[in-house]
Amino acid sequence: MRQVLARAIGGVALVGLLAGTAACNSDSGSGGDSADGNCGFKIAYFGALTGPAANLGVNIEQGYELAIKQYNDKKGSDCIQVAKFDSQGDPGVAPGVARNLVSDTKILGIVGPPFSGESEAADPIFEEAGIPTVTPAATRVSLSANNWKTFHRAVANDDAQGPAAGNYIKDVLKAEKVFVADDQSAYGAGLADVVKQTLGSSVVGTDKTEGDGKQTDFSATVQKVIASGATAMFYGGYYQNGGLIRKQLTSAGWKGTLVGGDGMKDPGFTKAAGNSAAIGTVVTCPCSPPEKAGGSFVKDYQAEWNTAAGTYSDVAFDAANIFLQGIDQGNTTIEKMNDYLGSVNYQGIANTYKFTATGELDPSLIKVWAFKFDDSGDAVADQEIKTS
Amino acid sequence: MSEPHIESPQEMDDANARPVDAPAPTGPAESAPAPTGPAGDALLEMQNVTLRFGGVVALNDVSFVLRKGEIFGLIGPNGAGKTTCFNAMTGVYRPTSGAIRFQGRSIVGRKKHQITRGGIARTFQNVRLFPEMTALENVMVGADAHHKTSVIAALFRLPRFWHEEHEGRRRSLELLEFVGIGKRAGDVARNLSYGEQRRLEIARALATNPTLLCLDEPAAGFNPAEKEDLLQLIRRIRDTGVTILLIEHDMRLVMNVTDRIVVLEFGKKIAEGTPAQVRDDPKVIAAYLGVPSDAA
Amino acid sequence: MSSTAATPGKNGRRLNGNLRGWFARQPVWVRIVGVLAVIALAYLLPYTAEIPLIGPQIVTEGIDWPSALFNMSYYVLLALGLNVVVGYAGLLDLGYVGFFAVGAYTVALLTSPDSRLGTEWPWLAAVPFAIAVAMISGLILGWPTLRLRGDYLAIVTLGFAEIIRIVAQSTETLRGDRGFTDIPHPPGQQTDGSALFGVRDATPYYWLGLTVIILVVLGVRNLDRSRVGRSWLAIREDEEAAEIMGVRTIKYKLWAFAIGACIGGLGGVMFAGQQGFMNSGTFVLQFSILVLAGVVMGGSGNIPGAILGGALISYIPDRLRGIQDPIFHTDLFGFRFAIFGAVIILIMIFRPQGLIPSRRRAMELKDREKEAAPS
Amino acid sequence: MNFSGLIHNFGPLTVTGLAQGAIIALFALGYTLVYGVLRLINFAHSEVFLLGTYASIIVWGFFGLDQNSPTPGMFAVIGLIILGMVAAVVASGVTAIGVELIAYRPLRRRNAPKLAFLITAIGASLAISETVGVITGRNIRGVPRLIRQTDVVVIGNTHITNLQILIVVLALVMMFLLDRFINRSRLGRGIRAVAQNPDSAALMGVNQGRVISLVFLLGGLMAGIAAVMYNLKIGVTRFDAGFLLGIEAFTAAVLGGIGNLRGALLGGLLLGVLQNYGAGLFGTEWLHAVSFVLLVVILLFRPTGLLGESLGRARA
Repeated sequence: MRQVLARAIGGVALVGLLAGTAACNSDSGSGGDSADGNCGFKIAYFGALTGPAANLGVNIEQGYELAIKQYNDKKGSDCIQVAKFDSQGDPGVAPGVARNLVSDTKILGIVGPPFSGESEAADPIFEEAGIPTVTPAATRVSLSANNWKTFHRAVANDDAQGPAAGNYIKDVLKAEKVFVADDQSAYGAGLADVVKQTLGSSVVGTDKTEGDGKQTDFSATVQKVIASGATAMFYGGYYQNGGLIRKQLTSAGWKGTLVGGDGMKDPGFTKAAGNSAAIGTVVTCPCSPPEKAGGSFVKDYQAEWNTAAGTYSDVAFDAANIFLQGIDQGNTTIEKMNDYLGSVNYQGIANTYKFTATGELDPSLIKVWAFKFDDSGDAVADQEIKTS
Repeated sequence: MSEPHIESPQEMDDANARPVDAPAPTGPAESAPAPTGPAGDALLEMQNVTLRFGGVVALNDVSFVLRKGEIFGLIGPNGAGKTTCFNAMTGVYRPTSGAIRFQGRSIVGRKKHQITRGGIARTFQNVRLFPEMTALENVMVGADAHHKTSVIAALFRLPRFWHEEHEGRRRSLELLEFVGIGKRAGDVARNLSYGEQRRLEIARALATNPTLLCLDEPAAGFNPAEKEDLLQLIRRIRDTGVTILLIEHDMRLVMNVTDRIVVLEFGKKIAEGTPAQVRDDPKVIAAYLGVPSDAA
Repeated sequence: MSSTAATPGKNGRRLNGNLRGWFARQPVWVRIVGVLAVIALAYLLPYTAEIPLIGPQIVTEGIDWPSALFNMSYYVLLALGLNVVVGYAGLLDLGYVGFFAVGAYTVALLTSPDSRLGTEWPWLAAVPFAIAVAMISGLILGWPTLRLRGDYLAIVTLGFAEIIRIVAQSTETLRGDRGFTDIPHPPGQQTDGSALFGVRDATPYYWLGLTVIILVVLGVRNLDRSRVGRSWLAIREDEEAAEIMGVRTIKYKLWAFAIGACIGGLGGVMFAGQQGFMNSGTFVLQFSILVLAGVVMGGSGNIPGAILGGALISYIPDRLRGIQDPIFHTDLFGFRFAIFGAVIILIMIFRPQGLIPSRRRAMELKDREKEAAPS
Repeated sequence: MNFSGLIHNFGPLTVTGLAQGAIIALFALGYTLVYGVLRLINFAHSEVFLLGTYASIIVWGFFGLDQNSPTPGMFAVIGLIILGMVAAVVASGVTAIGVELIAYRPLRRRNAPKLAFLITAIGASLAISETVGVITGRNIRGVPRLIRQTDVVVIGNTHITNLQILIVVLALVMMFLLDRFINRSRLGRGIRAVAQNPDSAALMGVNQGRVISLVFLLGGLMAGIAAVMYNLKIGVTRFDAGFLLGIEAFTAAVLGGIGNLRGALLGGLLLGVLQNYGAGLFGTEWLHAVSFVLLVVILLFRPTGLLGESLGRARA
């Protein structure tokens, strides 16, 4: 600790005079072996690793890093390097970090940015630098309308998932009174708006909460849900809030079903809610159950990170693998990589990936599944839902 | 933040027991203008001013008139309401009833800074300078009272800024010289000696270009030599055309320098007149009998 | 760089024995050259990495260096503005980020195609409006609240910033987390015809920020060395005595608020112009608190102190990115705010008057320490 | 605006608000105590609370309980809650005194300006909560379900649960004990003396340093109790839980009149209830905005809060 402090104080003393004694540059890596012609490059992760949204970012980063580790293990060398860039999920921080990223010429592709806000701020920089991105999580519809050539989205956008969630509530749960709330994030509010449209007059009440990490006490919302007499609730938001709402709903004696989007498909949901309260909660996800694709992702992830795969971990794993396949096919410049992405057709663990001209996932490939939390706290595939 | 000193009006109850003439005891000579000294028209009129704090009457129907160009003494034993009277004049307190007119216009309810700009300046019983500012800066704050430089003019250094800043500085240094601490202009106020701080306060008050200067016990804590200097200073200030209202405990000083005196006791005026008249007034003697140290 | 310093008022102070004292005693031309040299060096900061040996130690690693410099520049702007409010006028403002938000949102509303107004002005045209709106918001906040005493004012300003954040987050017009896209950048072209203020290189933004800082410093300094500054100081020292000496206290406190708000708004304007995109997530309360910490850490009531403090609160966390601790070789950047918190405590314990205190504060503190000594 | 919703749900919103407000009030006591004596906003008090929430969860963890465990039997629950409170109170108390020793005392020795205290407080708050954030991976930590909420009183659509009653009663009891302590005990007299006039208190032989430590300790104790109640009610904690609730607690303290113990209680309960009315009327997203607007309005009419400040005259 003393050294840490000493270093920090050195940083303060700064502006030239003492900084020389203070900083110790992290090693920028071994450079890779050039024996194999396609080695020595980097695939970057760009997204939150610290800050209030770090938990979501870390899920994605670990999926991405697992893919690269497995690739390198197969090659038997540190062929492709991991390069992590922490945007803190904050659009205010993202541009500086993005400019730092683009100065690294070894980077052939970026997994990220996970959030729509930081995508808006950072993607123009990647676009100008020409580095292709595959976002595993940014679902804002308008992102693909910017004519960015380097933008690719490995998940369905809000327009696809929302109706599916609405249909599930209508057709499967057959709920006549539905309460819809969201966390006012671009993601959550976007999803909730589509759900409201789909459900129409069966929405008996709405509310908005603060974002993940900004609120823990949802008693006001819980109160409203109970008062509305709803038998189902849709929450557009992420798993921490979702789990807390579920827990507080249950303790307040509400017996209805909570439905959420893919942002709630995370082990953190049951951590917040507790397994018993979480049972029966439905989350929709524009992804296929991993066991369908076979492979050992779920097990490998657990083994590598000592925690279960979370929201978007699988998509990030796929996104990284798409780039790695591109490198295997000899696309070792950013231009070639971008062209490759334009024509790729990759069978991953969560989905099959094929991008349209605007970088969206090919609509014909989008499948939305419903998952249900069981008594051991896992989200188990329930059924595929129709998206329209 | 220290509250302005309020003289404790505890013994107020006794006041009723004491027979006091119902109409203010204005001596026969007082109805005529300019009884003594180089005095002119009325400058400040206190008219039946009463001031209550809750149930306590700090000033009870006090009336007197200050005339242009005189040195006017306001005396009385502790708790008589001198400083309260002062605070009412300078806008710190608002009278419960009665009128205060300065140069013919009512100043009741005016803001403190408006009253200052109107021409009444004061010092404080317990010195209240801006301790971390230099002596010069302290005086310049006073000088700023009649400056018109706007924030915009200061921001863009418009001609008026240069003119007033220069003028204010010259005048302030002059005033520091005038009160005799010109050499300390660059020193921070808190580092000045007690006597110097008292003088600085006077310079700061003078810098507002007052018509009426109110001095609240300016000689408190002074030795005889310093008191003599102060006496000279007060006369010199009067000679520049400023009317002076003086609150003082030291009878000798008051008798020496003032043209007229009003005596307060328990919030009531008990006497008014020239020093000689007041000195011989039995009521005043009675009021001061119990407090020999003040009369020393 | 006015000539006022040549008078006894400035020279009479005891300044011996430190760099600043030495500097203040130099002839005017030496001081002018010195200041110009510092400014020139500041403009060259983006090339710090070129300095052998020392350079690479200074520049940030996890974040692009010119971007880090630009970030510092708007933090410095905010610190300068807050310094007027807290340092000069002595008003504790915990919600300063509110004005930053007002400035940024006004720009966004006037320029972004997402805005309901549909004006889509260029950035430059929106600047005066944004500053004016920020200033008005300062007056609106100040008018009813400035009569409150210190700590009550603090909580009210904090509430004001929270209300602004909540309004930004929860109203359709301000678009909440969805934010505003395509906010135009400042105008200008490079010789080859490409935009001067592009997206890849942050250096021009930093230069723009630095230029604005210099103008703001000049302005604030002009105010400080005028009746305005004297009035602020007098209010801080003894508000009632100041008023009795003819200082219009409410007016000058309102001006301090308005000027602080203007500068904060200007920070927001710069931020929006560089960013291109912004949403409600930026304007969190911690931001104000950080800026306040910067001002006090640097030296409240002193322009160089505010500049240093503002730069540090941006630089320290950025510099801690990409550094590994020597024992476990884990990246320290997760700890950077924890370390930062500890650094704040240390600085305040060892230099409670700030890193570059104003001369007055330094003296005052010495006196207070003496007073404290016997007990 | 949803007036009918507010009127229809008036009872439930009031009950929810009171339970919320009781926790806020206990939390607010820490701000008020320290302010009353030192005229200092103890910004790090939120972290005092935070460590209390973690301490109780960790202790419950020793018994193998986590968020998935079934609710134990009644006597076990009582024992566990008491143990959790002891742990939280110890953790919070130690943190409070630690913050005082590390961040404030050195400054007080040097008679540093008031603003410096505020900044070290901010530094301490940042350091503690961020360290917790790093250690916990910024993830939430679930609380075992020790109390299964059941309705005890039902009036119309107003359901009052056992937990809500527990929280409000416990808060009132703690308030009462604290009030007694400050007003009746010898140590309490010392606190009041220092609050009224530190200099003359010192002259009269009151050990100022000890009084200050005591004040921090008392604030910590109250925060510890509040932390356990928070855990039971919310069911989860997180590295920034203290900061979020701290802003509300501080607002409550100011609302009631900072430095005034009964003011903190009144401010807390009022804030909790009015926030919920606001949420009912405008939507939950305006919950905090409502409380701040309220604060501004009240301060404009009563510039020192509802009950005025002064710990010294707490008796009045």
